[in-house]
Amino acid sequence: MQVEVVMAGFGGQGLMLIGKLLAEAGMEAGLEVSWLPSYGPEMRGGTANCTVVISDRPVGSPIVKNPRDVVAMNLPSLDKFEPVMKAGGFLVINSALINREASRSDVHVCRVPANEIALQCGNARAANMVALGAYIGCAGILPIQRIEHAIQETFEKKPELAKLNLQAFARGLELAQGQGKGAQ
Amino acid sequence: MQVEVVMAGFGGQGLMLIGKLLAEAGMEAGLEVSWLPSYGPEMRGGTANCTVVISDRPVGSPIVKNPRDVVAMNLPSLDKFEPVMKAGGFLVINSALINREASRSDVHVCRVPANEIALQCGNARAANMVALGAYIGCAGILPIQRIEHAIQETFEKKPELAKLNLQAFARGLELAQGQGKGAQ
Amino acid sequence: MPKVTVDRDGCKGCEHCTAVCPQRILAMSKEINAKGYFFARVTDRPRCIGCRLCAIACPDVAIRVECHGVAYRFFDY
Amino acid sequence: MPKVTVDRDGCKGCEHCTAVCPQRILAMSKEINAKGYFFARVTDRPRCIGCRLCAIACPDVAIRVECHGVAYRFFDY
Amino acid sequence: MAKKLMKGCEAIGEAAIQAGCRHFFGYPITPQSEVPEYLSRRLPAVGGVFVQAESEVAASNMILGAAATGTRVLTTSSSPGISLMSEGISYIAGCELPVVLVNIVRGGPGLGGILPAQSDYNQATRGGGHGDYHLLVLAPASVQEAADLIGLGFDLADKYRNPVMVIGDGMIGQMMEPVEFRKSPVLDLPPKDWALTGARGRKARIITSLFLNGEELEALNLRLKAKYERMAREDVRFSTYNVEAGYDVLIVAYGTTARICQTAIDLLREKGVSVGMIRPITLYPYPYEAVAKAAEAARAVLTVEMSMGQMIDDVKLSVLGKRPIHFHGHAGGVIPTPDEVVERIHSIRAGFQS
Amino acid sequence: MAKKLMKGCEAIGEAAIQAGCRHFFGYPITPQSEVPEYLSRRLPAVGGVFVQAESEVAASNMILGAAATGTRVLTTSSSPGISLMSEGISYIAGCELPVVLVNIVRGGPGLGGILPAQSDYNQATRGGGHGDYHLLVLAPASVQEAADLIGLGFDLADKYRNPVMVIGDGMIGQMMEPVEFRKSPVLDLPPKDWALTGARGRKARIITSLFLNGEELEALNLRLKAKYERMAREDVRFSTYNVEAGYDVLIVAYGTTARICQTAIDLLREKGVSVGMIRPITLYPYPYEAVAKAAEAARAVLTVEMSMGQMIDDVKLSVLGKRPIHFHGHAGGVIPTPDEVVERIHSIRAGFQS
Amino acid sequence: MQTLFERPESLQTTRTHYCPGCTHGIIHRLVAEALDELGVRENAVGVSPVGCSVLAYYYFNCDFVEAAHGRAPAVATGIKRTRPDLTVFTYQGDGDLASIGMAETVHAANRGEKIMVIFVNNAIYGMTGGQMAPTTLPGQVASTCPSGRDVNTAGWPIRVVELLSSLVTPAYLARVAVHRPQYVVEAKRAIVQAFRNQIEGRCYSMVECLSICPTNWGMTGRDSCDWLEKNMIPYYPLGVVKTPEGSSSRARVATQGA
Amino acid sequence: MQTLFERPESLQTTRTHYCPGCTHGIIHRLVAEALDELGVRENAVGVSPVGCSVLAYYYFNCDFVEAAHGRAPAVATGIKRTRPDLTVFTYQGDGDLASIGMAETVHAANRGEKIMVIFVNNAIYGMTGGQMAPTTLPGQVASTCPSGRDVNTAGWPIRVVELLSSLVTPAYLARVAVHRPQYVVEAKRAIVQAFRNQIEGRCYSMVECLSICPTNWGMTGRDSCDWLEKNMIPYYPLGVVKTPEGSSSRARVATQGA
Ligand SMILES: Cc1ncc(C[n+]2csc(CCOP(=O)(O)OP(=O)(O)O)c2C)c(N)n1
Ligand SMILES: Cc1ncc(C[n+]2csc(CCOP(=O)(O)OP(=O)(O)O)c2C)c(N)n1
Ligand code: SF4
Ligand code: SF4
Ligand code: SF4
Ligand code: SF4
Ligand code: SF4
Ligand code: SF4
Ligand SMILES: [Mg+2]
Ligand SMILES: [Mg+2]
Repeated sequence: MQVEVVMAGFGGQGLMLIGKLLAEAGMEAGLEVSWLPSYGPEMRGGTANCTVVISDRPVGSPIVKNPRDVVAMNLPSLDKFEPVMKAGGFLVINSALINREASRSDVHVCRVPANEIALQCGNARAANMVALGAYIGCAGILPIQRIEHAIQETFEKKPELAKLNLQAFARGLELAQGQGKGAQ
Repeated sequence: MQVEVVMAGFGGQGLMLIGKLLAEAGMEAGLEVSWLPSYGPEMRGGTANCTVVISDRPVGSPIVKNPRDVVAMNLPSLDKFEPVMKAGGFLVINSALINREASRSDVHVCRVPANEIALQCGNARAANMVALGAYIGCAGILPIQRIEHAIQETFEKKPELAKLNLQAFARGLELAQGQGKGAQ
Repeated sequence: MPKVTVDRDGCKGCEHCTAVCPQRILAMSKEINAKGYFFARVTDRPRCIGCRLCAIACPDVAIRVECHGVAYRFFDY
Repeated sequence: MPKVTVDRDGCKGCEHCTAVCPQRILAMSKEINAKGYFFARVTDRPRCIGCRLCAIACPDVAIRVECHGVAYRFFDY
Repeated sequence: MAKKLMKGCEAIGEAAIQAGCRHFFGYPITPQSEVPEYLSRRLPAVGGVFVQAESEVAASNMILGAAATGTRVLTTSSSPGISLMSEGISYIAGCELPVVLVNIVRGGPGLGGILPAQSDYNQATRGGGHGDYHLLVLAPASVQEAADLIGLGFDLADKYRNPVMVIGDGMIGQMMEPVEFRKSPVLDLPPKDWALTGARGRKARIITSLFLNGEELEALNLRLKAKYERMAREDVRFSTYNVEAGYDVLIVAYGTTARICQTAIDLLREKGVSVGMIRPITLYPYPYEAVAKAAEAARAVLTVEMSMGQMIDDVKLSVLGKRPIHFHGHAGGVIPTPDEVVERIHSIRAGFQS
Repeated sequence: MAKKLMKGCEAIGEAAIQAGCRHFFGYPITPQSEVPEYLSRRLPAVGGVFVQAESEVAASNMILGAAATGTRVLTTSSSPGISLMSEGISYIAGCELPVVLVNIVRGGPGLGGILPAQSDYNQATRGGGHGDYHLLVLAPASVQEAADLIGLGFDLADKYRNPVMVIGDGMIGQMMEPVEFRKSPVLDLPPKDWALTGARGRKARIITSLFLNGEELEALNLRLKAKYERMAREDVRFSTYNVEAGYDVLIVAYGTTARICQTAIDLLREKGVSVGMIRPITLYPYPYEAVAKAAEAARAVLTVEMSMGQMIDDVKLSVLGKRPIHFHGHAGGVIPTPDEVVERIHSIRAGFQS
Repeated sequence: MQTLFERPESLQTTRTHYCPGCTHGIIHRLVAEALDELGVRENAVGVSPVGCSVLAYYYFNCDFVEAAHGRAPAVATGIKRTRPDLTVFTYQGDGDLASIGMAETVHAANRGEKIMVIFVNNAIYGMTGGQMAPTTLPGQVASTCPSGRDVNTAGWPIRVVELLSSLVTPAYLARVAVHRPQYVVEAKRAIVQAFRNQIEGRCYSMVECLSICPTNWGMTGRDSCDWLEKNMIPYYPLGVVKTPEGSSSRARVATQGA
Repeated sequence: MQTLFERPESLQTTRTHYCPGCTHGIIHRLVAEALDELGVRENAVGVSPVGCSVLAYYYFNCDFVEAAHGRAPAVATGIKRTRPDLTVFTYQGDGDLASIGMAETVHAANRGEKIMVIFVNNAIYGMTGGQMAPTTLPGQVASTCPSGRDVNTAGWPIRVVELLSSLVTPAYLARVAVHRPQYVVEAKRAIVQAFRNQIEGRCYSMVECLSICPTNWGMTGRDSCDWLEKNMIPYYPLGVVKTPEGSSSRARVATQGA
């Protein structure tokens, strides 16, 4: 089993962090993982993305041209990565910033208004956690507690933030599960 | 036919110049020539030497481990180059600064008190020209006029010096011829 | 009368112009532009004195200042 | 009484010492040393005042200054 | 130690600390600035010293000075920065000093770009500075291996009194993977009885690469040569993938590219095609014999590089015309994909039929 | 023009002037300081400009700037100085600018010595700076050829918009031989419609080697590769010696060493032993085919270098295992003697009997 | 309708990659305005550095060449010495100019190259993500001095124009700031003056521009301007430090405009 | 029998390769005397440059390392930062220190490396045969300025200690001369003081020594001394330019000795 997911959006949206949380959770779950960021000047003001590979054998290429799953936090990211997804993959769309529908019909789509929900949770910057929750909710690749643990560890020194992020994560999870896996 | 000659002495004794004159004369005579100096820090305060090759075909190695001829202007030079000369070669010894005899018996030896003769000619610095004259006088490898011409050209702008040097050259020539080629 | 125009999509929302306008007639919009920035806009055009300070402070040359009729040049630039 | 010794083969014949000796008791020899240099030598030892200027000026530390009895130190060095 | 998810650059920094290195001199450059950044935080905490040099030229000479005192020392950079170190590295090699250098290669030539590349292979294995010297060059293919090879690199540098380069690319440097640190030194190392520590109670020591006399300089070069021959005997490292099953094409690739080829090999296996791979870990000394042997079992060899073809010369020198050698490469930060490699293997194998 | 007895370094300077070069930027270093010294006298006299750079780092970037205006420009240095130019040279190659660089090689590594050596072969042909670039490398074996290759070098630099290196050693640089200057340019050259001359009446021009986008940077690299392939087709140069007579040993040597081998071949001929020689004049592009062909006629190949063995890799890449390849070399300024080479040939030939 | 302010011709309409609020943009515009006003656009060659302004060549409408990190003065020397008729300028950051490029800077200034140097001092390495620069202020946090610059191990920040002002050769050395319009006005005068020096055949001019880096300072653009005013200007005093007339008493830029 | 003057212990008895009269020898001796007097020979590491003094390591009786041309301050930084207990000094010529090594010099001084630098300014490249140095005087002939240094193309000579004195960090900057005994006496005080600074934990000290090069100046040793006195001292004024106390008024070295 191997899952590749690209998490993409504006720089500053916290995509790198949720990718890292996913990878950490995978590692704790005893799987092989890799996390690869886009880096360099493309990041400045533009889009940022990272690729996480989770596998039950050593990860070959950590860069993936055709990822199975995509979390798209803004329109340019959706435009860029939707076409290259593998059929049958999971696509999370941040509907707060993307007002078009998915154009692929061979992937599982999950739309969450991540920014709005984050605002509702009391922290506009937690949209990434909502998206992570939504992704785990629909793709279900790792046990929820692993992710929660990873969040807790990361914000160990800021329990306030941990709580907030866990809440946002839970909301995303909920929403995705609500949408069901069969969403096209 | 190929002749290799090493001209060696203290830095400042003008060995480089007489080597160059020899090479120039060779070139003017339509022969192939090369002139190679020792260079770098060895030169400072220490000994200096140059190797001139004159040949009727293109010069292969311009560096010669066993030169045919040697012009030794001081003792260290004689010590260094006498042993490596080819048998049958010509060895000019500046007897003004070297008070030992040649130890090889299979080479033609010509002793000239170059410094003293230069002083007699009115220029202590012309000892090199005396040695050049002696060398040409005994080895006879190039027509005398070629060398004289080269000297004239080199000191074109200082006719005083040209005259002096030519004179020193002539004295060396004379002395060597006086000694005869058979000198052992 | 002076006229200030902000190039909506050229603006990066840095707020330098709003900070320097002596008339305080520049403000950030609530909308975002094509690049995802909240852009500056003129709130009260008639009060503009054409001082050009906003344009001078703009790192993205997103402001243009024109003038109908008499133009005062408050300082050399 | 001061005593100046020149290391004959350590001397490079630069004449710095002869130039600085206040007593003018250093001069260059007419002989050359092992390295081919005319070396400095003391011409009139008794007149030496042990001032060390020659030694201080010698780039090759070829001069040694000693003293029997009372030694005057004209300056700190 | 427990596994930790770490960026390659940070793992490199930590591995150096674990190897007993307490001194870093270097200059920021993408995609490796995380090494100095990490060490500027960590070194003071472990009693070490972090110095941001004014340039890579300075950095390479600072590590020379530091190594001269017998201290373990690290510098890291990326392609243009390594070029600026060429003279310094040649001096370090000539002075026979142990240092570890990291090159997180980016696309070149010139300012190029910052994406992953392997186009400094020639520079690392043959060129760079002037003179007859070689770096011992280690090429990790994962964050874990990067950490391991840093530790090993310090040991090998001390073993040979020779600069060691660990060469990766932006992918290795920027990627996070689980990593676990091993204890170092592992090897039995000679005493540093040449180090400059003040001439107390002993003769003064000199460290230099200047030998004005040709024979003396030749003696240095012969000593270096003997060292390189010893490396070739004792410290050639490589790994293989899918060679047990038999194969008709052998892939030769190192570092990042080898991982991509590994995925390609997996894809091919799924389709019933068996392809073997040999991955040089030491780029110098190069595993000539191992590559030659592995190639014998194949009908053709495919070299895959993120360059226009640099390691291929070493593959040719291994195989010496006995098998056809193909090349697949990209340059400038374009990373070959497993699919491309699969494609290429198919077309090579198609040639067998005819 | 009449023949003149000139030092190699001075002939190089004069040849540059004859080739229309009016600008020199460089830093003194033995054994090539006679080039800047000569040009500091000559250039002002012909309306040119001589600038003593503060370092070789600066010099390499000054020539980049000068070449960017479409001007012919020269720098000269010796081994450590060339190492310092590595980054600059990589930039020049990446910017596709024509310059001529001279390396009068001295013994290395490090400060080494100043005597003749050929130990920068790898640096010149493969390494040096970072990235997938190559210099076109010309290796003269006489003062006359040094002058000729400087002229040709300027033409080739312009033809390919690529840096050209003329590589010699202290022997070539310090030796005097008769020399005659030929007119230049000889080749038909493309217009410099890329030069920075002020954007009067045209679009502004940019000269850069930065391509942040991988595909663009790859495009540059593919363009460079095509250029190198064209060089290999059109501008491989070599010469042979004593090949007509037939030979059982082929010597491969370049530059100074080739002259020594030539003398050795003459000595052998006197003894009735016929040995052939091929002398690469372009070290890059290397005459692989010619060496391969010449080797076919022999039973063994002997590579002679003033290094611990660098060109030998190219000889191996030419011969590809078809003939045994022997090596004779010295390093650090020790010059192989004709007698040694003769000796070596005898022992190789003795092996034939058994 | 009269235009009081618009984009100078020497500036392309290309949008820059600079972060919001980054004053690199202002300095670009000033240079472009100077090229326009002096009518030398078609005669100018710019040299971009390695640093955030590495892509400056896309933004100016004149010939440009990219230099290696720190070597812009050497590249400019190569250009100007071969084509003295061109107006040559470099545009360099503080890491580029004062760290790795120190030797080239001092020597180009000291040889009196007839070039003009725009020196953007933002007290940080912008492009590479906020490492310490030679100009980073004492106590200022950067990614390679996470507890703030410690003058005991990293020394005091280098004041470049003062350093160069101890050289005899250079013609014009000034420091300006661009974080508020009133400073921008003076900055422009200095830049125009520096270009004029070159056009009139005088040698090396440098205008050091104090600039902000909101991204790596970790502040908003507006806070950055305040920070510059409060922290940088006291350490980096503004004014003309050296003029062709040799006066080295610090004068306000304003009094210099010709 | 009392010895008034003899070879210091820190100097080997090896004969130097320096030309007759070359004052490199005097400066060597002064450094050795300072090491002796301060008792740090067994604790010292010297860094030799590339230049005539490249072989300095054969002449001093303490640990030594050879640096690449111009990079001695970087090498010294590497040593001192790893072994702060050692007394570290560089010995560099003007080509080495002020031309190719300018960046390393400025930055080592500015970081306040706790090292001491002996800077031998002989206004020429000695080792390579008399090329122009950054310190060659206007009009002075050298092999790469055969008609004499032209300040219009090569700029004015660099006054290194003055250049560095505009930096805040360095502790001690002085210029001395060694062409006559009375100057040598002052030179020694400065060198001892510079070493003492380091021993006492103070940062960067430089002593610039005006020195002669009879060989490449093409004069006798005695004429060289006169030439130095007449031409160099007026351009390169002697004295202490900066002290740890921060006083930067030029003082005679003599008044500084502690
Ligand atoms: C030789 C070399 N070393 C390092 C780098 C990496 N690098 C690029 S820009 C930069 C510093 C930029 O800072 P600065 O000059 O202050 O410009 P800013 O981005 O702040 O405008 C560095 C270290 C490089 N490209 N080349
Ligand atoms: C990188 C490099 N460039 C150039 C040289 C050649 N070189 C050796 S010493 C020297 C200059 C020496 O002059 P200086 O530093 O003034 O010392 P001096 O000999 O006058 O004491 C030069 C250019 C070198 N060895 N390495
Ligand atoms: S021109 Fe002056 S008054 Fe008008 S908007 Fe701009 S800053 Fe305000
Ligand atoms: S200064 Fe310019 S970029 Fe900034 S907010 Fe105003 S208009 Fe927009
Ligand atoms: S010690 Fe003084 S008096 Fe005696 S020889 Fe030396 S300089 Fe002359
Ligand atoms: S100063 Fe020294 S080297 Fe010079 S002449 Fe006197 S004793 Fe000899
Ligand atoms: S990183 Fe700093 S200097 Fe660079 S563009 Fe952004 S704000 Fe400007
Ligand atoms: S060349 Fe000059 S500096 Fe060098 S040893 Fe001779 S006199 Fe001294
Ligand atoms: Mg900056
Ligand atoms: Mg000097």
